[in-house]
Amino acid sequence: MEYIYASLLLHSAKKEISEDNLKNVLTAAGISVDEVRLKAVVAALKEVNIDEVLKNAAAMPVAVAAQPQ
Amino acid sequence: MEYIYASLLLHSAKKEISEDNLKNVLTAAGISVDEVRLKAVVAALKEVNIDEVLKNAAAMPVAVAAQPQ
Amino acid sequence: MEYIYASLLLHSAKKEISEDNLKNVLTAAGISVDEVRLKAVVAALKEVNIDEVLKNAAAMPVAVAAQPQ
Amino acid sequence: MEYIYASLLLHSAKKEISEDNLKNVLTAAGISVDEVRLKAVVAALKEVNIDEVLKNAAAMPVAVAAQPQ
Amino acid sequence: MEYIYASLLLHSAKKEISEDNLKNVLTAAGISVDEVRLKAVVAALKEVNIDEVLKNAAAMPVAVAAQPQ
Amino acid sequence: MEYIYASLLLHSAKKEISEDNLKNVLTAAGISVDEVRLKAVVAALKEVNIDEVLKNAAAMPVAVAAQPQ
Amino acid sequence: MALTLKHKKIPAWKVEEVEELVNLIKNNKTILIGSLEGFPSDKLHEIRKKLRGKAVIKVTKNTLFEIAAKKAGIDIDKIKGYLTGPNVFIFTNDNPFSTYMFFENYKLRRFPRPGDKAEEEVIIPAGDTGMPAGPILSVFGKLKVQTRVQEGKVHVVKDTVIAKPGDVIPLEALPILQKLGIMPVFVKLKIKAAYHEGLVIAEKDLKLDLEGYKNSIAEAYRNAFTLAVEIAYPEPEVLKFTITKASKNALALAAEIGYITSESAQLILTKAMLNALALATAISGKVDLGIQVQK
Repeated sequence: MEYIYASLLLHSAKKEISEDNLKNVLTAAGISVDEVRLKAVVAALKEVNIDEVLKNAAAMPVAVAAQPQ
Repeated sequence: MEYIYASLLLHSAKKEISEDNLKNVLTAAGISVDEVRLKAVVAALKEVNIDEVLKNAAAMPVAVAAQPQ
Repeated sequence: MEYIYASLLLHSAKKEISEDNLKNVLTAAGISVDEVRLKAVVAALKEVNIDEVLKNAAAMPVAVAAQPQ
Repeated sequence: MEYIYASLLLHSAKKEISEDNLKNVLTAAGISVDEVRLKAVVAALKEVNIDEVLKNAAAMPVAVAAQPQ
Repeated sequence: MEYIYASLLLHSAKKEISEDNLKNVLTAAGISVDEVRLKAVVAALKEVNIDEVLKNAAAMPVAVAAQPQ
Repeated sequence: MEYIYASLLLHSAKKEISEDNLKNVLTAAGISVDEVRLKAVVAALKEVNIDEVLKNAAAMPVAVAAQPQ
Repeated sequence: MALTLKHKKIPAWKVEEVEELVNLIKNNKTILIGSLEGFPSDKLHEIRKKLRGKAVIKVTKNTLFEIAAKKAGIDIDKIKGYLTGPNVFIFTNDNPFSTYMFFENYKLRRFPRPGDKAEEEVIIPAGDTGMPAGPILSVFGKLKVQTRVQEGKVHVVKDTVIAKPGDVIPLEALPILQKLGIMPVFVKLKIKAAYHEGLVIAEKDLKLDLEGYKNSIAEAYRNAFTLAVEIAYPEPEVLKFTITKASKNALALAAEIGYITSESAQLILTKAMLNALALATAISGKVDLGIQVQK
């Protein structure tokens, strides 16, 4: 999930999810980056409308609401 | 949610969610860090069993799945 | 709901839900306390396993999520 | 959740969710207040329409009750 | 599950789930093939509408999404 | 999903999910292998406890049952 | 001497039949052994017709089959246990499981015998039965079938159900059903075992659990998808779910620590509110909270 958390971090900071930016974040988190995987994730995310997905995910949180403490 | 994504990035990379580590990740994502918020998040997360919370987050989908299409 | 919020505040702070504590909190919130209601709430809550109730509250989301939007 | 319950207490008492008010309530509940967190909560809640959120939450229990056990 | 994974591999590659193809895949995975089982799987899957089963299984992935890490 | 099915085939046969093994299986299924994707999948799977993930997948069927048809 | 004597005893038709069986065994990969016990032999014709070109159906004596099997090189000990009672042998090159499934699913009809249960609704149809009026009228009466006599023949007034599925078919109805050609009882050929390329597959193993296979496929798919989501398999469709998962994890964590942002505020407040409502409901019978708690 690291690549996705890092991508969402960039997204919520309104930065482009580019190979360089993603690499920077992952490296700062102490993760040794796999170049092949990096390219694949960046390419695949280009085809995803992240805002749309997040909106849908956020439509659910009512469920989250009553989580045990 | 940047601070949370950054924290989860560290958590999934099995790194400590310390002020320094969090700051590094946020900075690498081009976010100018708010010290107050940084301290607050790190302090709050110390009291939480993150794995447990994520496991509970996973219990949600039942609800999601039951949603009318 | 003020009496309930105040009770949950005490509960989540791991303080006893006594008449005095509840009165203190309500007063601090600028609420003029109704002694009869105060006694009734404290007495009623003594017979309730609050943690259990909150756990059940957590079981709700299935229902919630199944609601048409 | 203490900060949240205290905020809701103030809200339902029709008091402003200010740093001072929140601090008063929390202190009355015997909670030692973290200034940083206090500021963060007050700031974040300023951007939220609490009445709207409560209205949505209040609409749920009906659904819960109607569900087969 | 080996025979099923191998069958789904063939299916997703749009190859026929025949005895020969299945045997090839299983052998390539280093599995020594049980002829009777092979025949049983091929006969059974001829009677099953795999796409239909996958479509029904696919209605779930939202559920998958929130799995604990 | 071919790469995933092939990986699960190897996993359930208790074979290592190496580039060579995965390539063998995919080729036997008549799939022309994309080296980049092959490397990415093998690298990503190295970081995951597959048995743990599958155990969680098995917890899902409840969700399935709750779905409106 | 003894051998020649023995040979002389074997009638020509038996020798021919054994030869035919040997050929069938050699030219087919699969032999199914079916029991003819209680199976109406006239029904074999229907099966033969149905399987023409795919399988050869042969009724023969177990002893002859045994001799032929030995000649064809089959290890007879493996199948000897099934060579009892009247049997039919089905020779095919098809998949043994598929062939078994054919017999499982192929329902033949027969006339009911005393004590048989109906396997579908038994209906006496309206119209001319062709039966001359006479004592039979009282039988119709017993079955509560309304009749009238027209030109000396029994006419049924309207379609009448005389047995529901699972009911024992009334004894007195049997001759009427015979006359009317109504066959409400199903019969299937019971396959005892299959012999396939040196292996014997018993009946219980021949029966394919299709639901089980469907479940396995669904499970395999779920496993694959879960794994794909987990490793952020770089396919847009998969990543959508990975993102959803990451986002929900983040929201849940934010809610847990009361980290209020515009995204998480609703979630956190809703959680607090739900907790409050649950508690208020728990004590609502005992305390007047001055609010209405919906139950």
